[in-house]
Amino acid sequence: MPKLTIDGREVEVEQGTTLIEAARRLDIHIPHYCYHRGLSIAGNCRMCLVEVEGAPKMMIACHTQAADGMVVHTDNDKCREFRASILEFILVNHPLDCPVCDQAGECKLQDYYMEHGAAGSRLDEDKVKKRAKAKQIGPNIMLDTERCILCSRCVRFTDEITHTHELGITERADHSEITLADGAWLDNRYAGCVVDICPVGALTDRDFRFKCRVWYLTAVDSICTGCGRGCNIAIHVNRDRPHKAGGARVMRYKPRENPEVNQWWMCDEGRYTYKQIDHDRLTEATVEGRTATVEEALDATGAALRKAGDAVGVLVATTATNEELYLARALFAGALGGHAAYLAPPQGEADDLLILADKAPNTRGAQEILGEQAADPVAWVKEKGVKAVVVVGEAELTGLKAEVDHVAVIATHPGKATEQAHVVLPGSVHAEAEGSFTNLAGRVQRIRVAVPPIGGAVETWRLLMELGDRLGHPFDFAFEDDIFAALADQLAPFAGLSHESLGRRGAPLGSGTTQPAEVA
Amino acid sequence: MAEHLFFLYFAVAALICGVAMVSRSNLLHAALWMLAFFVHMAGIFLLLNAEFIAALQVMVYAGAILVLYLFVIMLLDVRELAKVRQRHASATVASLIAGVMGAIMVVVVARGTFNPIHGAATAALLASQGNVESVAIALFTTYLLPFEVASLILLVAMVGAIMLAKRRL
Amino acid sequence: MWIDVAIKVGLAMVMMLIVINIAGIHSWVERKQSAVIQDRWGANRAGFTFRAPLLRWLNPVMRPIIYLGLLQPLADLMKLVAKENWSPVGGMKWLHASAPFFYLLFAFVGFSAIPFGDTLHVAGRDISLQVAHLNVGFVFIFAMAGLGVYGIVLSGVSSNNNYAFLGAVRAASQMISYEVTLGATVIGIVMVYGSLDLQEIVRGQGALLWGWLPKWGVFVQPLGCILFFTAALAETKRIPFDLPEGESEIIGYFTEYSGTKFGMFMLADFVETVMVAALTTTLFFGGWQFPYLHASGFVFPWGAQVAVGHYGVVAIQVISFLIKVVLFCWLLMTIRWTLPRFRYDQLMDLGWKRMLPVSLANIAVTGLVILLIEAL
Amino acid sequence: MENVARKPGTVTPAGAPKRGPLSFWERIYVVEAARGVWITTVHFCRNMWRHTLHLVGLAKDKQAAVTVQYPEELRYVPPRSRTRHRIVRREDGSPRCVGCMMCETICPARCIYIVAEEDPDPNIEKRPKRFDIDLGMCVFCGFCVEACPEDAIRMDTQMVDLAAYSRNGMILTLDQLLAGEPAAPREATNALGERVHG
Repeated sequence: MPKLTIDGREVEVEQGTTLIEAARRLDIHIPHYCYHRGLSIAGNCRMCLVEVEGAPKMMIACHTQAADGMVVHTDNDKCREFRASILEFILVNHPLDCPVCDQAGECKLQDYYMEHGAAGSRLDEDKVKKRAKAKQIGPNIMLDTERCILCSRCVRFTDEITHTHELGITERADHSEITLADGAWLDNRYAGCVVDICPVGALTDRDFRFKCRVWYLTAVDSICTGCGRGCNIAIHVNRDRPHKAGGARVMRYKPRENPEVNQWWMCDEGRYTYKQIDHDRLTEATVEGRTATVEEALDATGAALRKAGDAVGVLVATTATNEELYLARALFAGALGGHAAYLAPPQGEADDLLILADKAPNTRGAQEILGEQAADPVAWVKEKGVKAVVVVGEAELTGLKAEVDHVAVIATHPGKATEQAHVVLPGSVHAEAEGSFTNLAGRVQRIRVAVPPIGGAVETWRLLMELGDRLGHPFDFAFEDDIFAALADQLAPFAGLSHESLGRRGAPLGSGTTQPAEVA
Repeated sequence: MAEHLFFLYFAVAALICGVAMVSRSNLLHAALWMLAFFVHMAGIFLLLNAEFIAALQVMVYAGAILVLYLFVIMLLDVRELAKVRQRHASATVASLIAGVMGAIMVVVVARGTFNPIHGAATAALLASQGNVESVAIALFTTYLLPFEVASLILLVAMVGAIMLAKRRL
Repeated sequence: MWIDVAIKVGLAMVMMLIVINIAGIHSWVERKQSAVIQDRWGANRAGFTFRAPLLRWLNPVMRPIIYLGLLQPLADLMKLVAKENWSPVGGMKWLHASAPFFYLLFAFVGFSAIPFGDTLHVAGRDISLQVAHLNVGFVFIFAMAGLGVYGIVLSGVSSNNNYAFLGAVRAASQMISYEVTLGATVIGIVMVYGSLDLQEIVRGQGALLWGWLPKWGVFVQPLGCILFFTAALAETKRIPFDLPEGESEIIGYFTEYSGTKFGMFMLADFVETVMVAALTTTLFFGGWQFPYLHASGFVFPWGAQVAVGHYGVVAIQVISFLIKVVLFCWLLMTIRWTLPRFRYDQLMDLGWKRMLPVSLANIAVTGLVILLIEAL
Repeated sequence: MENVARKPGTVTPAGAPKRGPLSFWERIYVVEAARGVWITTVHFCRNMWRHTLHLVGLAKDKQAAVTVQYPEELRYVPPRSRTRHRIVRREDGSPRCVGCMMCETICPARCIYIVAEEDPDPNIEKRPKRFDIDLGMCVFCGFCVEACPEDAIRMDTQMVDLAAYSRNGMILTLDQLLAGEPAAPREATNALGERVHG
C-alpha cells in the first residue's frame, strides 16, 4: 500500500492507484479533460500535469501511479503556469463562439479558463478552420469540430462501452478532427452519452440544442423510469423562463454517477422519456366521461367503493412508487378487507449494458409490497368477486367495465385504462411527487419533486389518501416520507430504511437491518 | 297611520338587528348590525318627538363609542376569531333567562295590561319649549344629582383608564 | 299632504343639484387652480376636434374649452366609470363595495339640514328653503359626519391591506378627535343665537350690531370661527390634514379602490368640502343673509332704502348663499396648495392640546360676556 | 464645507439666512397661514390673467407657466441617453443577434424574451426566432447593450416617447426592434416647433 504526500497531506492508497484518484481521496480536484473514470486512460490533454518531487519533468496525474514516498504538488506556481500554458495551447484554434454554444455554462473550457487561464491571446496567426462548423453525426448528435479539443473521450466511449466504434480521429496536427467511420452513423442506443462526457461544446444534443441556456436550469435528482434498471438521473427543469421551448417545464435528463446501478451512463431510450412528463397529460378529473372537479370524482368513487363493501380491489401498475403501492395495500387489502394486486409490467428488448426487458421502474417494489400479480386484470376481478376497482396507472383492461360496477382510474395519460373508467382521476408522474422506486436488482432509490403536478392533477399518493378519508380510513401522513416510514415499519425487506438514509444513491432491500459493510 | 307603519318598521328592524348582532360570530359583522340597531333606535326616538336624543344617539353611540369598539375589533384578527367556535357554559343559562324574560313580555303584551306611563314631556311641551331645552331642564334641575354623579363616575373611569394605560406619567 | 312631499322632494333635488355640481366642478378647479398657482399649465388636453364639415365651426369654440381643460372632469368621469370593478383578493367583497356608498351617503344626508334661503311665499304656501327643518340642526349634521367614519373604517378593514387598514385607523382617530373641537366651537354660536336650529341661527345673523355691522358669527365669535374652520378642514381630511390619504407618500384607506368605487370616495371628499364651506357660511357668515337686505328690500344704515320684491329678495338670498359657499370652497382649495402637511403627532397635539382647550375657554368667555351684557 | 455648529434637528441650506426662534404670532400659525394663502392667491391671479391674455393672443412674451409644454415643446435629449432599443442588422439585412441570451440573462427587470432556433447558415448556427422586449417592464439600465457579445442590441434610437394603449402594446417584437434606426440627438423645440438652445 503506497503512502504518498499530496499538497502536504499524507494519503495511503492501493497499489496501482493513479495520482488523480489519490488526490480525489483528499478532495483535491486536479483539472482534466481527457481523463474519465469510466474510460481508459488516454493522457492526451495534458491538463492534469502535476509536479512530482524528484521527477525530471511535470507528470500527468491521470496516468502516473502512486508510489510510496511520492511528494506531489498539484497547485503550486509551476502547476498553475503549466495549466495556463496548456489552456492557451488548447484555445489556439478554438472558435470562442460561446454565445451560440450550448455548452456555455457547463463547459470545462470556460471553467478552467476563468480559474487557471484568464490570459489575453498572443495569437498572431489566423485560426485553423476545420471543414464544417456544425454537422450532424447521428440522429441526436451534432458535432462541431472547431470547438473540439481532441480529448478523445467520445472515441473511447464508442470503443470501450458500446463497442460500436463509430468515431475516430483523422488528419494530423491542427487539422485533426473527430470523424465518423466510413458509412457509420452515431445511432447506437447510448449515443447521447457522448454529449454528457464531451467536456466542451463539440458534441451537442440536437434535442436540447438552443432550447434553453443551461444556467436557467435547476437539477433535481431522480430515477429514470424507462426500465427496471433504475438509472440515476438529474432532471433539468426550467423554472423561471417559461417562454422557452414552447413552455416545456422539463428540458432534459442527464445521467448521474452511481457505480452500483448505471455507472455514468444512460440509454437514449430513457434519456428522451422526459417528453412524456408534459405531453398529452390528463389535467382534469372526469366522471362518466364528463369533466368534474377532483373532489366530485373522489366523492363518486368513494361512494361506489363504500357501496361495494369489502368486494373492492386495487390494481396498481408497476410505475407507481413504493409509497403509492403501500397506500393502495394499506387501504384496500388492509382497512377495507378487499384485494390488491399489481399489473404485469410491459416487456421490451434488453441488452447487456443497461437496458432491461422489464419496462417499468418499480416491478420489484410491487412484488415486495403487493406480492400478487394480476396477469389478466379482468380474470382477476372475476376470480376475487371484486365489484368496485381502482386502477392506478396504465393497463390493458378491455372488458373490465362489464365485470364490475365501478372502475376508477388514477392515471397520468389517456390510454387503454382511462377508456374503461367510470371515474378518471389525474395523478402525478415521477417528476411531480416525492417517493421511491425499487429497481429489479432490489435497490431502493428516491425520486424527488422537480415540477408541481400539471394543471388540475394531484399527487397520486394524495388521491389515495383522500380516498381513504372518504372511506372512513383516514391516513395521517403529512408527507411522502411518513408513508415510507410506515412502509419500512411493516414490511421486512424495507425495515430500517428511510428517505433520509436512502440518500442520493439509494440502498439495497434488506440493508437497513444489517450493519453496512465498509463503505468505500 | 304612517306613524304606526314607521314604528312597526323601526321596531321590527331594531329587533332583527339586535338578534343578528348577538348571533354573529364575526365581530365586525356584529358591530355593523349594532350600528344598524342604533340607527333604528334613533328612528324610534324621532317618532317620539325626541329629535335631540335621536341625534345624540347617532352621534355619541354610533359615531363615537361604536367606532372605538371597531378600533379594538380591527386590531384583533377578526378572521381568526371568527374561526373559533365560542361555546360558553353560561350561554345556556343566559339563553334560558332571556327566554323567560321574553315570554313574560309576550304574556304581558298579549294580556293587554301593558300601559305606557305618560311622562312630563308631552308633544305640546316640546313644541313650546324646544327639544334641547326640555332635556336641559330635566337634566339640570330634576336630575341634577344623578347627572353630577354620572359625570364623576366618568371622570373616575377616565383617570383609571389613563392610569392603567400609562404606568409612568 | 302630497304637495308637501313633492315640495320636499323638489328642495332635496335642488340641494343635490347644487352640491353635486359644486363638487364636480371641484375636480376641475383642483387641477387647473393647482397648475396655475404652481406656474404650470395644467389640464389642457381633454377635448375633441370636429372633422365633419357641418360642425367645423365649433372648433374655434372648442379651443378655449380645451385650453382651460374644462372637459377634464368629463374625461375623468369616463375613465373612472370605464375601469374594472375590482375587489382585493382575500378582502371582504360586500363590505369593500359598501364602504364608499356609506361614506358618500352620509356626506350627502348632512346637507338636508342646511338652509339655503329664507321662507318663500308662493301660492299661499310658506316654503322654508331647507330640505329638513330640524330643530337640532347641526347636531344632526355632526351625527351624519360621525357616521361617515364607518365608510372609512370599513374600507380599511375590508381591503385586506395593512396600509389601507392603518390609513383607516389614522382617518377614524383624526375625525373623532376633531369632532370634539368642532362641537365645542359651535356651542359659542348656539349661546349667542340661542338655538340649535340652523334656520334660526341664520335669521339671528340678520340683526345689526351697533346699527351697522351685520351680526354674523364671525364678528361675534372670531376665535370660534377660526377654530371651527380649522377643525372642519381636518374633518375633510384635506391638506394640511390629509394624513389618512397622502396619495403620494403614506398610502391611505382607499388604496385598494379603483374605478367607480374610488370615484365615490373622491366625490364624497369634495362633497365634504362643500359641506364645510356651507356650514362655515351658515354658522359664521350669515348663511343666506345679504348685508342690509330685509324682507322688504335694502335698508342701509345711513338711511337709504331700496325696495325689492319678495321673489327678488329670495333670489338675492339664495345667490348670496351660493356665492359665499363657492368662495369658501375656493379658500379651502387655495389652502390645499399653500400649506404643507402636518405630522401625525402634531395633528393630535393641535387637536387635543391646543384647539380643544382654546375652544373650551371660548365657551366660558362667551358665557361670561353674555351674562355681562344681560346684566347691563 | 465649513463646519458650522447647528442645533440638532435643524438643517440650514447654504446661504440661507439664519432663522431665529419663532415669534408668538408665527407660532399662532393663523397669520402665517393667511400670508401663505395670499402668496398662492397672487400667483394664481397673475398667472390666470396672463393665461387669459395668451388665449386672445396678447402678452405672449410674459410667461404664465415655467414648465416645458410637452409635446408642443420638447426637451433636449443628450446623444448618449439610453433610449428605446433596436436590433442591428448584418449587411445582408438579417438580425445581428445570435440568440445567445446574454441580455436576457443580465436583464434585471427580466423584460427580454428570446427563443432561439437553428440558423440555416452553419457558420452562424443560431438565430433568434422570437426576440421581445417588454418596455412596460424595462428599466432602461442598458445592461443588455453592455452584455451583447455581437453588438446586436443598441439603445440609440433617441425615442423616449413610449406609450401604448395596452400592456401588450408595450412589448416590442423582433420586427419592431429591427425597424429602429439610430437617430440624431433630439433638439429642444418650443411650442412652434422651432429649435431652441439649451
